[in-house]
Amino acid sequence: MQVRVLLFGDEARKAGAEHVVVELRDGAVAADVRPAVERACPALAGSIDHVRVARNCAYARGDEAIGRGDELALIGLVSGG
Amino acid sequence: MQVRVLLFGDEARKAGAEHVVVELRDGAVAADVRPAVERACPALAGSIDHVRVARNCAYARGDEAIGRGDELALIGLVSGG
Amino acid sequence: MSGDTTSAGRVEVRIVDGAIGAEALPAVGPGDGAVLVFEGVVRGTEDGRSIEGLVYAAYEPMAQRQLEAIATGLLDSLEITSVRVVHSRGLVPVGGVSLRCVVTAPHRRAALEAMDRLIDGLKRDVPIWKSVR
Amino acid sequence: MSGDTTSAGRVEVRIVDGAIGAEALPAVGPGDGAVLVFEGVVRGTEDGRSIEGLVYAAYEPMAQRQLEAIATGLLDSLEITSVRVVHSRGLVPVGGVSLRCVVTAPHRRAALEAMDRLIDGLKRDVPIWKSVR
Repeated sequence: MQVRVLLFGDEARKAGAEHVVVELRDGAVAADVRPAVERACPALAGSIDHVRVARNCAYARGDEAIGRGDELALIGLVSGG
Repeated sequence: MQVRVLLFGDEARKAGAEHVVVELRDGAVAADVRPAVERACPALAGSIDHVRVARNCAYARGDEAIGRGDELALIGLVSGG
Repeated sequence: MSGDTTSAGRVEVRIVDGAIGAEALPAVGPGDGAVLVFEGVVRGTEDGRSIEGLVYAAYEPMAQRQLEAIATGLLDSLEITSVRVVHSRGLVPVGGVSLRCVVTAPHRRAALEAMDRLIDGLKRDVPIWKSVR
Repeated sequence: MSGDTTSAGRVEVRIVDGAIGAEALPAVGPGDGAVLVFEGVVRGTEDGRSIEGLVYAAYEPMAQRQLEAIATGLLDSLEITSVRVVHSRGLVPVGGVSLRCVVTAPHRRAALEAMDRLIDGLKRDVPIWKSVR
């Protein structure tokens, strides 16, 4: 399935985009998202190990199943306050 | 020498007065103030062991010398805030 | 886990345009003895050089949800009675307030503890990013 | 030890009649990133029974001096930039503010630490007494 992953902050700057579309197998889990982003966007390869995956506006555990309609995002180091 | 000792809170209530005049020997130190107050005001006897002595608006060490013009006070449990 | 039913009216989270203006403190209940307000102010320098201000960008639906979850967690675990968080989006000039947090509680200790954890949580988990202008 | 020469303008202590009204926050300097405000509010009950308010009495010259000494000590030992303390004398009705403390600092941690120590010091060492009305 094709899923859109939102990008912010450093990740958006490096990718030059506010989202990236990635290919995930059916039955994919949250831990599959980062590798899929690295494949889809080589500019991010190697720099997103520390980045967290959010699914539907909450941080996702690695084993959390990804569904077709989910809103996914990569959340790097935040700096609000 | 005769010295006035200001009273507040519980101590003032117990003594029924906002100050008490005590007799101190020349060369007296702050540690002499409480016993002198207990002698001058029996209503306070036995209830001011925990009370601190202030001299000129600062807490006094026990060995601090008391002079004739000093402003003395007993400071019991405070409850501001 | 959401705590939504118990925290209604006790959690308020807003993300607003630009610097945060003055506002009335929350009404205190008869059991509230402590109101603690934290304001984050944009400093004049960032990494040693002068700046005009900071621009904040948020992943807003998630930022809102995360802040509500942090606040609800604090209400569930500490003796506090309400949490308000207001955070800026967009440009906040130097000297402007970019974050205001208000905690009410019966006693100050829980309010201070909650404020510390609230700001910690915000700085660690809430998807808001600043950039220098 | 007094720190008076270094703390001038950075310490402000006032004892005022009745409940403390709203007031402008202190001006922040370009290095200040945190403003922390604590308000102590008179609760509706004391030892379980309803009250009209609290009446505060102070040994004022000493209370003023002690608060200044506590504030100066905090400025000397923590990375904070100003301390303001306002305390009521006389009757403060339920819901009224009897204490307002404001600390400014470059960063929040020092401000929170200072606030905790300031209120601790006040409650332990400052000659102010409340009685129930």
